[in-house]
Amino acid sequence: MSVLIDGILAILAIYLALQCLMAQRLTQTVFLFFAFGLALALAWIRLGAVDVAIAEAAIAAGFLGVLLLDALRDFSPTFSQKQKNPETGQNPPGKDDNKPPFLPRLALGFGLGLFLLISLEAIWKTPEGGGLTAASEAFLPESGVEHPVTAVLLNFRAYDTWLEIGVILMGLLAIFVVGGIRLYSRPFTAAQDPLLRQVILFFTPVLFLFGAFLLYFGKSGPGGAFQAAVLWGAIGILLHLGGRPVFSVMPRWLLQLILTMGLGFFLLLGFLLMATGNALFEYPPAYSGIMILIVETLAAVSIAAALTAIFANVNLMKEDPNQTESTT
Amino acid sequence: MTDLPTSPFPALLVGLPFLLATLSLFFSSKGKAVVGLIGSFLTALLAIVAFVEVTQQGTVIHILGGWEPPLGILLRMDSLAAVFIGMTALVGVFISLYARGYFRAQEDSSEGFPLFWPLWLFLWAGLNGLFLSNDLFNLFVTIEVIGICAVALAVLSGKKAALFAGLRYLLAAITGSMAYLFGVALIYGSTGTLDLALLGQVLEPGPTTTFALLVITPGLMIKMAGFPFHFWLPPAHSSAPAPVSALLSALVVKGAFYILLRLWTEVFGVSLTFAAGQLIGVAGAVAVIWGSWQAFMQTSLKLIVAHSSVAQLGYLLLVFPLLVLAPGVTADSADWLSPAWTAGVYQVIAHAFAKASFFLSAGIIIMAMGHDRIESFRDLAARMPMTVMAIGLAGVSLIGLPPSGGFMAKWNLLQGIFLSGQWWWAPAVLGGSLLTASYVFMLMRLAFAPARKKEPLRPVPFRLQVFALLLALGSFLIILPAESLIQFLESSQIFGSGIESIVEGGVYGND
Amino acid sequence: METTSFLPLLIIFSSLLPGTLILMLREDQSALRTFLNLFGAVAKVGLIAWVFAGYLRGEEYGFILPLAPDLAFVLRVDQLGLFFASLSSVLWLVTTLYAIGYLEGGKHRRRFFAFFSFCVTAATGIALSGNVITFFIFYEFLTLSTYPLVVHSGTDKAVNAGRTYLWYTIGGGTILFLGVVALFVVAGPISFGQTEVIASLASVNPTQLTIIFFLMLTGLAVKAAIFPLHGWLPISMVAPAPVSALLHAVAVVKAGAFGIIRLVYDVYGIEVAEQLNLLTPLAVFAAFTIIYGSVRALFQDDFKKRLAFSTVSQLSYISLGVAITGVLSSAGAIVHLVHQGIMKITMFFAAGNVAETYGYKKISELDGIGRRMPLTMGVFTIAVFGMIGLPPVAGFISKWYLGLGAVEAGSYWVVLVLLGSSALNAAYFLPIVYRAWFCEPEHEAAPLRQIGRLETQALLLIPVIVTGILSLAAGVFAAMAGSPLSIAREIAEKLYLL
Amino acid sequence: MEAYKIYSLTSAVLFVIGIGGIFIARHFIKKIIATIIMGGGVFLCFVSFAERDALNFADPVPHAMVITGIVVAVASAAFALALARRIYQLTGEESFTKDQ
Repeated sequence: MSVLIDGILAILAIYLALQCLMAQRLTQTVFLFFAFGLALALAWIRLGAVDVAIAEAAIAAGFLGVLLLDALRDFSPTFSQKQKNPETGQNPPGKDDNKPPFLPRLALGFGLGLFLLISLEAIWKTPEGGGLTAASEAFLPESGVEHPVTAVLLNFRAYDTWLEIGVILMGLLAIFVVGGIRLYSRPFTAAQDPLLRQVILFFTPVLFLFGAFLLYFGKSGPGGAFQAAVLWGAIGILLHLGGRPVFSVMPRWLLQLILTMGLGFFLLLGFLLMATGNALFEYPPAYSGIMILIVETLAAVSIAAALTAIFANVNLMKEDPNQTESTT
Repeated sequence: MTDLPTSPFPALLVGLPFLLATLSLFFSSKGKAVVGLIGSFLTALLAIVAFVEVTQQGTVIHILGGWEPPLGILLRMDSLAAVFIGMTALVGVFISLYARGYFRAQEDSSEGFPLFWPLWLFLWAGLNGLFLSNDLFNLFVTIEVIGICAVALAVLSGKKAALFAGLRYLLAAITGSMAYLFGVALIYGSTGTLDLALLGQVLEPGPTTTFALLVITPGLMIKMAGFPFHFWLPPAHSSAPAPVSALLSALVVKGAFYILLRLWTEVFGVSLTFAAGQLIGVAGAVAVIWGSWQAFMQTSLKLIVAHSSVAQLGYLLLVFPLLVLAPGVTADSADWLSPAWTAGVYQVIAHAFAKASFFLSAGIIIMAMGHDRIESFRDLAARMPMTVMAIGLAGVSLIGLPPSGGFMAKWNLLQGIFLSGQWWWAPAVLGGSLLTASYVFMLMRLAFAPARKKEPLRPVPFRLQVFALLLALGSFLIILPAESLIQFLESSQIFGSGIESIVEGGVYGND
Repeated sequence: METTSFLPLLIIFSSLLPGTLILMLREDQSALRTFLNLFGAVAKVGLIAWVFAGYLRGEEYGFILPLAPDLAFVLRVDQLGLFFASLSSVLWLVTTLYAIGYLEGGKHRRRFFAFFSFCVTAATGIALSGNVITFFIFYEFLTLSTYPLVVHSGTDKAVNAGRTYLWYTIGGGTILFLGVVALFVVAGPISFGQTEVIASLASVNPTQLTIIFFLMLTGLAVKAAIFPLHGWLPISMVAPAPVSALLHAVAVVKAGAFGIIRLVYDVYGIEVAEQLNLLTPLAVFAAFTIIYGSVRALFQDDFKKRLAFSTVSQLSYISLGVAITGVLSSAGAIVHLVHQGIMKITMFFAAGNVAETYGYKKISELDGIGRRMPLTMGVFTIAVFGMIGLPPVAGFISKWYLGLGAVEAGSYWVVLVLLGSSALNAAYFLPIVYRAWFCEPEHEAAPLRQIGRLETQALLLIPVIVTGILSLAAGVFAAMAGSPLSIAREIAEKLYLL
Repeated sequence: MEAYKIYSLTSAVLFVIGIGGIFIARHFIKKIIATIIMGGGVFLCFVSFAERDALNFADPVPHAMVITGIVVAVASAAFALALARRIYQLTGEESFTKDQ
């Protein structure tokens, strides 16, 4: 029975992935992508990875999905009408190159098929390496938290996590490079749409509380900084869409502080620990619990702010595309 | 490995530029530049101190979080990493100095340019992290740090060509890192460890290992623009601002090469066949010839230099067939391993200096002429003697003429080729040199030719020309400490090691 | 092994440093530039004289800078090297004087004199190299530092000549590189004079050694302008006269010929070279080049081009002498290194003087020039007699020894080649002399330059007279101790004693 | 067959679909989504191995790596999306054309 469910889920995910890439309309692609994300999240749950499921649903399907939806406001809705000559509206002669030539496609298909067969064999025959479950279990009591995933993320392999928080900030900087810094360009006005106002009024506290819950209970169960951050980021996105872009009323230094404090505190704490003779991110066992909680909280706020800023900046690219036109 | 001496430097080498990059975000445009410049100096200074530490202590480690591998992550700074970090520091400081002057002199400075500084410091932290990393997954995170920063820097100008090139670069980079990560997943699944040193002991040959090798190698070759995955490099490197082109070509692509080198020699030895090495060698040989030929055919300076990078990276790939030993040959009896390693390291360093100088000179010329079409180069030797000299010297190093660092690389490469009996790579090495000479001297010939009509030149800050020339000279000076450098490198366990390949047909191990 | 001395390094730096400093000067600081130039040139001659004296006292000078394991930068003083270094440094001093006068008021003099110094640095570096690698390094350095001089005038013709020059020399350099690496791989690092290394390998892998020999020989033959690799030399004559002097006498072609001498005598050793039968092809090509160059020279009306083909021909005497075994022919080859240099530089200076003073570049324009420029054409005539091989000018000595050596070795065909070449030399040089002295000028031309009381500017005249006297003296005093011939004989005798 | 095997085999299929998408799909958005699908495959592989290696709980290290990986992949994808939108605004192009 359970194999059946797993099989159906696997086939569903594959089907959705294929459909998503083959859809004729951009809207279909994006919605199928949402669906694909949810199917994957279900797969994570079936595999006992609740943390991953929340992260997938919240970040990959949720946040990226919202970004993709927002991108739909640009781009033409279908894929067929590109390459039109703006004057005549006709396809230029000989430029019907929506599809690559047949032979390379055949070769590519053949190559991918072969690759798939080899990869299936490789996976089928993968020896059981045993993983690091036992090691994690053995050291879990010393980590200061009860949930093994949190222990790995914020203690055993905190270095990776710290770099990854940095990657989000770098992504934001990269988007600033592409579109200019637009966070401050939208005026702070009340939402015109009464429904949206109600939604904001209702969801802001709910999302905040739920995020805080995930953050705090990440210590002992599924949840943690990233999952909380996405929920809090969702608040920022809602407020932004509702005409209350929080960043435009915020002094610059405060925004800078919020964006960098997760990363900065994490690192400064690490340096401080080094100054006391430990390695980087080596928490003294007595304080590891509280230190991890502080790091997580600050990181969650920073990530939430960064996600909001990413969305807001990309969203505002559409509103005033000519702002940085002078550079082109 | 955990009984090696512990040192705080590996952690600081990643942490310090990271912290400074974060700090610079709090400053205005001008403040960012100042913090960025000071940060570059501090990071370089730290790198040099750490380098000295390694020369005295030998390999040092830093056990992050106090958790030993396989559960935790360990930073390992051996002499090979120290040399790469030192190279990044030296080239990086010059690029920073140049960038300060370059961006200040840009008339059409837009708000995007100040972000150069935090991104560049993050990139630097990522590079240091990559060279120090000893963990498969951590390597993935560092190459992502490097990838995002590199693409963001490449699109700094905001011009259309740069955006297209940047998106292509980004998609290629993501594809490459995902392929790499797939390999990591399989290796983790089959061994339960991510630590390179441990993997070298426990990894068993078999279809899974072979497949992991099969996805990781092309994944990293995409990142290092190895033929045939070089397509993204010329547009991306040529459309970026000059200091960015310099650091992309001189440093960023070397990161992926470094991982590939480490993984092949430290981890994947059990699964490598002689043929695999030959295959990479063929890619390298084709890259050398094809890239040089393409460079020769271009009509704008930055495209010439960018295509030249493809060729020069090809030389790095030619090291691999020498490292994979034919069945029956043991590493002890293979006397070409040391020349091959020396060739690889020297090619990396010499190319870093020479290519940085080349791109910075191109930036100076663009600043002066407003464009870099080479038909306008006539009489440039008289009008911009220092820059032409820098290009000439950098070109000589790329060709591999003595007494440049490039010569050291080609000399050792050819020596390795002959000693190993794989003479068939020699035509590619020499042919590449000749083609390189063709495009370098095509530039020189134009620069010395009389001008029919002289375009007015805008003034360029003198120091920019000095920095470019110093880097070009650097590609010669690096030959001086060669003997002590090689001795130092030999203290690394990995340097001079060979891959004792398994017998053909035994790819699938024991089944 | 031997005492480390910085003197050889100092000799190198005596021109490298002035060159670098000149590059940093401004274009208009000509007084300082001239001072640096002459200081470097005089210092170099002085240093070499000092070292030579020390060497004769039996002191050894060596400088070793290890670059990598088994790869060392070695400068060492031996007699052959000093011989070549003396030639280069003395002729450089003369040429520098000449160039200062020749280029007065010209453009880009900073660049010119800087690279001029680099060229001579490379030439002395080649002379003092202690091993194959160091030789190769300076050999390539010479290629690169000559290029800006060849294209100095910046005309399309010069730039094209520069391109041809590079194609030949870089191509040759690549082949030489291949040979050097292969030699390193087969025999390890070889110092000059360590012929026992190759000797011990000669019976083990003769084929490889033969291939390597011809690879290196091909690379060197490009600079030594041996047919069919001589194409760059006549084309490069578009460069200014001091550069031609440099190419034809001081540095470039000499580097090639010197390299061949080193390769045969100090790397492979005569015995191995004979044993593997490596020298016959060299002799054949050299002999053919001698005749070919002379025949081509016959048909040139352009003064400098005729001289250039003459160089192609004359230079191969050296290779021919190397290719014939025997003390006498070796001495002839080595001494011709100097004799050809001083005679050919005299000729190029003379041609430059005529071209600079009256603008005549073709031989057909030279009618009666001897009466207007008696000193210039006088020494030119001396050089011509030397080239033909008439006693007592220097060229006679070389040819005499080569001929004797050929007879000694039993290669009578070489004597025929020498005689034929002398006849051809006479055929293409004597008409110039005849025109200059015995033909009436078609019209009186005014000098292009302010020449004062002398027939041309002093700085142009003095060098040519000096070199002219030198080429006479080298012949007249050949029998005296300390003459080029006596040194060359000593070197050759040492070679065959070993 | 254990459940994890279904998913680990699926991971290879998703990975291949992703690669194919990157090569074949022309629209920027589809290419970006293809990278995410590729990533999804890789992550599925990790997590399936984690389930295989479960003792009292599933192996937490792959879970942590996947969470990190998802965040990294999304940051890259968001950047790519911004680039694509910028290109569209400036040129009206939705895919790579031959001359770029």
